[in-house]
Amino acid sequence: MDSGYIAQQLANGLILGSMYALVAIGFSMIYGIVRLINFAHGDIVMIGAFTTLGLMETAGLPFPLVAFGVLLTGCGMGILIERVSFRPMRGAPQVTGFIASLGISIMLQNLGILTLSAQPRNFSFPSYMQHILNLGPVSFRVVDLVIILTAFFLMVALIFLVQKTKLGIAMRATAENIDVARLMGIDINKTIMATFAIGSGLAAIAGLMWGGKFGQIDPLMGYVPGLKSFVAAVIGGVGSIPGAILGAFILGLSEVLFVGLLPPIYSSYRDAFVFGILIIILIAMPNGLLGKDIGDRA
Amino acid sequence: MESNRPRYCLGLLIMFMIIFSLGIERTANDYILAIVSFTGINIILAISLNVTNGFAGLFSLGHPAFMAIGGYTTALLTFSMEKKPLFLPDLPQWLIPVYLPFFPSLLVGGCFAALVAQIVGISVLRLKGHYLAVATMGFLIIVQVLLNNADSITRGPLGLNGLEDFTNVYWVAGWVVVTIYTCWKIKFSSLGRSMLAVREDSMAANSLGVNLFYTRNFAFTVGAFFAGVAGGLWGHLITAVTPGSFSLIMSFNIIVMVVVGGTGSITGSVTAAIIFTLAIECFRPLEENFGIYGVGEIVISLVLILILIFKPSGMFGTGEPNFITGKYKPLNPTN
Amino acid sequence: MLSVENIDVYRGKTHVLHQVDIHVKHGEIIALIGANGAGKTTTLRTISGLLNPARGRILYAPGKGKRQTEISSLPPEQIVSIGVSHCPEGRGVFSQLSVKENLLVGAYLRKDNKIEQDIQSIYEMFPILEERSTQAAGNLSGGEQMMLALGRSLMSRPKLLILDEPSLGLAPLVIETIFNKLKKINTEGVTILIVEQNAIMALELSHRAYVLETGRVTLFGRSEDLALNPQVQKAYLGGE
Amino acid sequence: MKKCFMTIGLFFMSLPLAVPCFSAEPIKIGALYSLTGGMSSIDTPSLRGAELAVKIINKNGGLLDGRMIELISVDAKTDQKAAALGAKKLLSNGVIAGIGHSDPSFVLPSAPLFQKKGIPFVTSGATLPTLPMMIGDCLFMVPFGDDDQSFAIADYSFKSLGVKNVAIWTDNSMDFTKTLSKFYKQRMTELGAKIVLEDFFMMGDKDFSAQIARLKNVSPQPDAVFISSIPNEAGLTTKQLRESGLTLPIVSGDGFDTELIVTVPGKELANDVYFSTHTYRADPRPEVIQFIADYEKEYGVPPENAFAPLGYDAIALIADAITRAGSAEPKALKESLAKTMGFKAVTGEISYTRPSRVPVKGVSIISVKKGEYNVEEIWFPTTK
Repeated sequence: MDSGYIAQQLANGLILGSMYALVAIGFSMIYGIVRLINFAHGDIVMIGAFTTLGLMETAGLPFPLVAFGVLLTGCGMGILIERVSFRPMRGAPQVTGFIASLGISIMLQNLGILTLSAQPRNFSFPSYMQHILNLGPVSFRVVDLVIILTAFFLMVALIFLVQKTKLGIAMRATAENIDVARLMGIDINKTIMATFAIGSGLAAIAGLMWGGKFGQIDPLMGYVPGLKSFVAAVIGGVGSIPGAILGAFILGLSEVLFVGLLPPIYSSYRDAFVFGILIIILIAMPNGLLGKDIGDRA
Repeated sequence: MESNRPRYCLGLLIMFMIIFSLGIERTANDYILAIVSFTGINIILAISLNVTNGFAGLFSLGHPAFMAIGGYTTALLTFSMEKKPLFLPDLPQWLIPVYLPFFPSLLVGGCFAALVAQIVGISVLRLKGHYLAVATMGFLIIVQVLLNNADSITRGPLGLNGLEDFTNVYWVAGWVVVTIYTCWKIKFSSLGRSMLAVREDSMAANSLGVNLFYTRNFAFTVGAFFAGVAGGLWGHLITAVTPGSFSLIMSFNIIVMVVVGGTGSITGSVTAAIIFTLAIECFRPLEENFGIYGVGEIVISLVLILILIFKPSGMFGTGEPNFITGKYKPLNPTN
Repeated sequence: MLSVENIDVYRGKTHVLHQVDIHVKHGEIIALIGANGAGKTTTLRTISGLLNPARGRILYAPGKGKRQTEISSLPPEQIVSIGVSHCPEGRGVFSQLSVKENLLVGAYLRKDNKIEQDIQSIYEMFPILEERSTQAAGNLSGGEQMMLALGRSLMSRPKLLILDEPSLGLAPLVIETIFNKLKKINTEGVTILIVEQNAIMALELSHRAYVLETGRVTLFGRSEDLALNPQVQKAYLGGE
Repeated sequence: MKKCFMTIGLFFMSLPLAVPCFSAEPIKIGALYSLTGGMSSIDTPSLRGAELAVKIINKNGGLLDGRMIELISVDAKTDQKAAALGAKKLLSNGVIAGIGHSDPSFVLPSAPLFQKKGIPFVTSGATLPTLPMMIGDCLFMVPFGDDDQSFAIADYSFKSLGVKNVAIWTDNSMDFTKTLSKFYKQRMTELGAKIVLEDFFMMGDKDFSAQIARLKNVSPQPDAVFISSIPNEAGLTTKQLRESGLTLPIVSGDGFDTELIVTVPGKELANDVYFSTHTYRADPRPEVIQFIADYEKEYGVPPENAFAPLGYDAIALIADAITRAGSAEPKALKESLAKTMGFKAVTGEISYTRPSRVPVKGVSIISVKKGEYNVEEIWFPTTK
């Protein structure tokens, strides 16, 4: 096992981590503001991927327009789901929303199979995205680079949004104490809706990237990214955006290294390993690595 | 003062079960009988999850994991010694001569599931709310992965098949009665009241001398025991167990029954399990005639969400209807 | 300025307020005193729109001589926008936000360009806040948090300031500072409705007061008179 | 939705046709496929194939002097419980035969119920060679066994591709893929090749970068990699292997028989892929051409994968047996099915001459070069 091999595995982990990060950020934002584990978040990834396919191949729009359309669709779906399902449940016990999101997830998947058929479809990015780049012993593709840069850019943009803008401050205030936020004149419905819109928009963009990277999409594709990015968010500390990103990279790296460094037969224990980490982190440090203590976990 | 009404109702239930089982066994075809058996198994699953989820407020998604443990254990125990070397050539030596009849196998399966629940409970029951939900979901996935990979015992993804079809309406009816009786007793015992106290306000309960850990672990274990038994019944009804069957979807389905019936209500779980199982079968003709497969799942998810919005306490809330308890006030005025 | 007319409020199924009737005139300081659980906080939360009265109504006029309008069913953000600022019980500063961000949240609905200027005047009022302006509010001491909460409530330029137990858990010296500031704020034209368990201080500060017992107004009148009332003395002032 | 309208439309259109047929009782055949859940991408085409076969037979006047076939379809929902319940439902409906399933996990809970009632069950897609033994004399397989397809591609990779060192990737979450690898390994070792690396993944995995890095790092470098997967991972693995710069031949079984191995990586990268499959793809036999034309006409798309003709064959096989038996009684049908010799199915000739009752069937070796499919050879089992 030489250093080139390890460098390649590290790069693989980084790329996978960026993919998870794109989904985990939105997940964590939504959790942060309404304490909701939104299981349907992964299915927004699926919707984003299919929207990309529709806009790119059927409507034949240029790529930047496609990305914009996907972002809008994601935002719209987020707003819709929040408005019709989660808002009426606000104030109910935490698990209520969680069960509802499971229901929404199953509904979206079955609607997907019903309208789009269960057949996996190929999904091709423009060919310049597939170009291979070599950096010493490490090789990766343009699309990988795009994914890392997008994740990085969105991370910076989001941190700016949350830290510096009025909406961001309102979001943080609402996350901390809904009642007091209302007393300050914050329209929490709008704030929560904005959070869902942003988080879901990101997930839809993640769907675009996911499809571009793996080249194949199907109506059940959201399950894995949803689950994994959720684990990532918990590792980093749900509610914290930098935490979600850190968690995503840790998860991506450890997953790849788990498969890459252990004897091959352990590869099929990958998911057991991922969820093992999850349980250990939940028990040992319930606030995750960067999360804040909000006293409702353990 | 305790009313005698529940005792009469139990008597009625047993009588009804005997007459119903005898009647249906003689008249209905295999398909109807299988639906009836699945309904019974779903009742057991819903009630037992309700002990964990409803009485003690421990939101667990790991119920199918305990079913799987019970199902596999029972399957291995009832597998005839002649068939074992053929089906499972790599089975550890000491397991080959182990054989038990159906009923003790079920008990062992249930107990084994309960034992695992004890061990898992020690670590995860410290968590609350949806953090517990997520940890138990992780547990479910881990169990699935292990079953998939422990080829020598579980035959991997293919699972164990060719089990004897021991499960029939009588067995199921019997276990339904046992489950209802046990869980009813628990609910109205002092332990049940401590569970409820833990669920409503764990800090207050703790300060009143309720041992949080013991109470939670007990609820979790009882739930796991019946899930294990249900797994055994399930396996011997289908005559096969595979890792893929005990999935998150199954977890979701059981939760739907609990939530729709009313988290904490035994009557609710029974009613919802019956409605749910029958509804799924009723959607079949619709799906088959129009080629719109998956509509059943969509409708069920939709109903669930509507219930969560408009009647979050489910059909029966946490209580039991007065005509069974013989009381004229709701038992749990909190809801 | 504010008329609470015979409101009944429920929390879940519990009937918390019965026929509560409170009137606040422009420029007054009104105190609401009573034991724990008497319904003081509920009254304030109903006024600011977090709770809705089942019966009765709440009227409000944003200034002297302005027409009163009903605000019983308005959401909190609209009530803030017409000049009612509620500084909640336990101060409720956003501990993850910096001191300055807390003040900015207070000015959330304002669109004018004088926000910076107002922040400066809050800093003048409480210089310690300026020193700590970039720190997370959670790291402030209790007294500093109260100053911040008060400053934050002033940032919306309220006409009516509602305060819920500002003295809770604070050192006497800090309480004095705060109460002095309140007097000053009042003289600058802000009407104040204050809930206090510390009846002595409340009656000293206020012009008029209401006594709330188990969800009902049992006594009201000028503060000096109430302070001499034997019933009040016995129950709230520790007198014989 | 389109399908829904079509079904309604067909229903009304067939009303006038159906009237004269009321005199003859229809022949009921049950179909058990997972139309929802993870298996649906494989099972749905099979059902469509079967429905097409039924439609064509009925259009040509049905069987046994005008008796129509009535296909009763039940969704197995990628769920064993639903599979078992579905089987019971079909049996209660009085079917004379059942078809279905592309994976043994679902055959195992349903087929024994047919066996118990002595009603034949024809699996259109499950390739586990021990199935007939495990279930009994009522189970018939349309496809070849995994042993045959593994032996075929092993022989081809050793003899024609000159593979002496091979790496094996296995999807460890499915029985089918594990069995396939087992037989491939067995044959390659017998032939004298060396297994230099065995690696694993799970169904649903999307990222194979770790496995690829390990493959690049293994010494000696393999001459080919055998990937045992179902269609969902076939395109993904091919794409990622090729994009990482590896050009070694990729070999596999019928899990790779999908358009995805070309569409996902793109034509340029879909190169040097070889798989063994049902003699159907790129095969010029008239049955195949006719089937593809009929399928396109009926559904507007070409057959999604080889499971479509397999579903078609399951019905055709039963229809043939009914005709030969001159009866639609389950017992006669079963005996007649067991005697099937040289039946010209779309996926190759079927004869049940082996004691194991796995059909003796040709296996196509398909090569993919720059996105073009080519039949390299047809392999026949040498053992009886």
